[in-house]
Amino acid sequence: MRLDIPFTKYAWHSGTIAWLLHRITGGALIFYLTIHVWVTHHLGKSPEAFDQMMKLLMHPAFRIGEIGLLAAIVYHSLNGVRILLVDLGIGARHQEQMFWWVIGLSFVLCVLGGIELFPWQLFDNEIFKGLIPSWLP
Amino acid sequence: MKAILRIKRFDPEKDRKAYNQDYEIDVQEGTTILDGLIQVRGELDGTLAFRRSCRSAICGSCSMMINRMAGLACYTQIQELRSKVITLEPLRGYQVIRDLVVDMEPFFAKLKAVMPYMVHKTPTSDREVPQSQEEHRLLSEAITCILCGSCSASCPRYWHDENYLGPAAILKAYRFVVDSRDEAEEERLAIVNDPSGVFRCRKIFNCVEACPKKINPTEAITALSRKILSNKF
Amino acid sequence: MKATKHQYDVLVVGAGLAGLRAALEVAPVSKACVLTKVYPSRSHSGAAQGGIAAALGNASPDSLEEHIFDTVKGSDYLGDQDAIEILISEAPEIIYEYEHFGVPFDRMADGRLAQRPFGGHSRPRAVYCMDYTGHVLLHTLYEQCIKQDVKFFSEFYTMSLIIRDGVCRGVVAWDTQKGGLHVFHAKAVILGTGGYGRAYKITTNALANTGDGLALASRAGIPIEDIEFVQFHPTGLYKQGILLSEGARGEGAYLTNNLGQRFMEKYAPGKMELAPRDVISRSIQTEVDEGRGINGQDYVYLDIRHLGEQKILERIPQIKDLAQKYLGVDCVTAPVPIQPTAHYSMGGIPTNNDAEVLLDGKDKKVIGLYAAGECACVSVHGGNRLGTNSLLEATLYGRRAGRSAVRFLRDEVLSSLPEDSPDDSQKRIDEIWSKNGSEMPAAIQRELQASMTTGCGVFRQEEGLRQVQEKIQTLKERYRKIRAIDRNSIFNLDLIEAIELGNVLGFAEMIVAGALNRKESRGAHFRKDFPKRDDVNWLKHTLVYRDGDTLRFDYKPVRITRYQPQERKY
Amino acid sequence: MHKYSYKNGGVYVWFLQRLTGFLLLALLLVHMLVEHFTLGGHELSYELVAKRVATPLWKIIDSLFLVMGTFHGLNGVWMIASDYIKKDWLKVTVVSALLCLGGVILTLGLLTVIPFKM
Repeated sequence: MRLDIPFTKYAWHSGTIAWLLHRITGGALIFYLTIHVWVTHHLGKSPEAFDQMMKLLMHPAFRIGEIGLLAAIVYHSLNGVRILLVDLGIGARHQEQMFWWVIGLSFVLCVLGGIELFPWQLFDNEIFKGLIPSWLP
Repeated sequence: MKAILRIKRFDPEKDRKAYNQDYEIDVQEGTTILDGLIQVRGELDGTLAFRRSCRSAICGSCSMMINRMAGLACYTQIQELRSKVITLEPLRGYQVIRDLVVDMEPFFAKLKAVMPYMVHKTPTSDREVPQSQEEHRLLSEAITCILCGSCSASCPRYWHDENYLGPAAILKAYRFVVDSRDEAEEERLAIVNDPSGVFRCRKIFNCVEACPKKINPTEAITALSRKILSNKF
Repeated sequence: MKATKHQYDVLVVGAGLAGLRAALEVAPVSKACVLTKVYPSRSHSGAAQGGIAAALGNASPDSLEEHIFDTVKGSDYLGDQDAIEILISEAPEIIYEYEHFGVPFDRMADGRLAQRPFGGHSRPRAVYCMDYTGHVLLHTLYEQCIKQDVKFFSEFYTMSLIIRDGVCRGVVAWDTQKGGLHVFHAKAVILGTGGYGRAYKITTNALANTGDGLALASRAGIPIEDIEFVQFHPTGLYKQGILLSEGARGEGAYLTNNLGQRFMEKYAPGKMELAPRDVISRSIQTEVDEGRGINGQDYVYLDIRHLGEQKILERIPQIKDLAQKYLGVDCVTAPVPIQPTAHYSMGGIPTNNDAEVLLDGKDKKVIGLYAAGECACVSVHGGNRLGTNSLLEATLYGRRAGRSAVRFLRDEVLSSLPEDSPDDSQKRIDEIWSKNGSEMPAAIQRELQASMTTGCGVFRQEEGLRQVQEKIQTLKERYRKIRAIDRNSIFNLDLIEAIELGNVLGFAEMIVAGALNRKESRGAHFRKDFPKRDDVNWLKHTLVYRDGDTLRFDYKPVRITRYQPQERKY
Repeated sequence: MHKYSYKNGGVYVWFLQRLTGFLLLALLLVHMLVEHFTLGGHELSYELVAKRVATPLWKIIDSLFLVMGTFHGLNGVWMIASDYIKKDWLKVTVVSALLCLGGVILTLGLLTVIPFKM
């Protein structure tokens, strides 16, 4: 008999988290790529439709989605670099530190990019006006 | 101090399903899981089955899942775990024979598959084959593998694929590939370049965390991958 | 229950260095198999750390004569000198053979094998691989067995030898994994079953080292030679007994007492920490007994600090790891608490120089039965074994056993298998299962071990030994009423442990009787009431026979060729 | 028992996955620099994008991006799937499905990029 305990019940190490996140973000990215290619193909011929789409993309929901996309790209890229370093025989002994670097850098880049991408117009109403610091764009 | 060992029990002659059984044991500073298991067998329940031998982390018999992580019972101190209830389960990815005892035959079969022995094609003299200290140093980690199977039992890729060679067998291949005296590098690389070989490693690093001898099998796997690749060009 | 039958040319029982090396000899030329009660790579040979001796003369000039003399002197002149001569002169060949098999021995700068000093050896002659020497030797032999496609029966527990009319015809074994008895019919049987450290509380030996081979032999009417000589390793981890290699002292470690003195200068000024093991163990015990243990406790320090972290990691990483793990002591910054620990049995099944088992201990052979390694007594170790000589002996005499078996096979027909061969084993199993007593085997074992360690340890004397003897008698009574509740056949540890306990009790009785009998001090056997060596009366080997519940003694002379006994001083 | 000895157990695919990953990252950096810093600050309009896409250099870059991205992504999906799929027929099915999907993505994408005129 084989006792198959679900893998989520195995002790979680940083390597497991890195591996799972890489798979999830990778899946999300190929999904995005497919949609992206599909959409641009159908919009590519008509300037009007394109600009209309761009407008739609300015909608807060899409902007937040874009932050997610950015996060996925950033994490997948940085962790990709981590794996590459391991495969090159440089990083196999430092994978854990590298994982925390990946997480840290991803966080910083997502915050920077997030400020840029965040649909601040959401706050363009009376309730939030007083809350927004003046230095924000 | 007391601790509870929650042991996954399964007796093929009696049980249809595995179940957990709790045993309360005395713990002092330095008490290992193996000491705890011996206490259970000696005082509480003589029917508990587990493997053990050297109790100093060199024979590799007592590997099991300790708090859901593969490791050696004799190499894990109970107080170190900082948990009141310790779960003990048979190694993952292996057939259970009884209680904490699993069938290691597939593990050894994979070891046998990688030509785990020195091959001299040119005849040797009646003296030693010279080897420099630098060449010898390349081996110093891989030769301490005790074949306990913890690495394979911690590997998600191994759980789902009964053919995957697994970290231990690949490490053994690596040990001979980097040995300056061995002359069967090509054959061994052809073996680990199997669809169930080195390229199935997903760089999860569970094997590195699990190894009681602090070996890094992932590094060995990537080294073999690079060797295979460079031989292709 | 019906026993499964197998037929082979040669059976090897035990898969340590001796068993595997013998298997390598016999497997290519005959139908052979190895029976082992653990997996081959789990055998306790793998726990040896320091090195394997051979007078290669790599690190300093050396000669076979010096190695022979060191071994003879180390044995306190009880070793048979012709056997020692064979051992030492074939040693270099064994080392180079190992090297060709792929053992990753440490190297000198010029690419030759490195050698380190070891206790009792006058030259650095231990060839080593960090402090994993036994481990790499065992795994290399296992690898070679894979190469030769040796057939293994892993986790088969051998229960009895089938010997009829002085001819060994096979063994009966219990399949631990699946349950059930198996009868292995063969022309030749090679025993390589290892030692019996589990008779002691503080021991370096594995939980599996329960002296099963000795029990097999003595039940078959074969005497056991020199069983009173039990080696105590000076440096076992405090309370655990786990081995800390002599290699540490070979690399330059000190032993210190509570005053911070290197006390060995009192006992062996010439050799200091590199005196033979019996001398150092007695010195440590004396320090402890005279109140100079650390904090008045029963341990002293092994101080490795001055070697520096780099050398420690390079040469003795396992010691660092074990001390850290089991005592929480970092040997780079702190001394390690150690105490003497039961380690090795010099005695065993008597064999001649071709590893053939002797039915009367002298010259009558058991046809088709061979023994090598710790379970055998050739005797090359005499009263005290030198460190690193055991790996050598196990391999060399394992090989000789294999070669003898091959020679024997050439003109031998398979003798018939007695019909009743599995009956005795079946009876023993039934007997254990029919008991509905209340005695816990673990408790009996614990009491035996404690009693052996106090009464029959480094120092012995009549009174203490008599107490142990009585204790063993009461324990044997209690053993008749043990509780074995597990009636399953699959992986029944309860059954195996009960049988093993019976074996342990049996030879513990022999050790004590032998120690009581030998009224002198020689090598590892030290009687406080007879502190001098007595060459007039006791320069001879003891043979203990078991006739049911009684023991009978016999003796045979020591074979002395080159070196006449003289005072042993270090 | 599985017989281990195989001339090609995926070394090229393994290598390509790493190579494309690395190149994708490089192209992504170029893309980010050009798109969001050089052109940045504006809302994207058809004109701006079209002007860029119409140049031959960008056609090559975009095509490369598309091809490598599709390979890297779908091979990644196959790696995930192959970890869990044991049945041969299912493996064949999944591989064919992924190849079809790849074909569709590449056709659509290349049809958008290559013939593009301002």
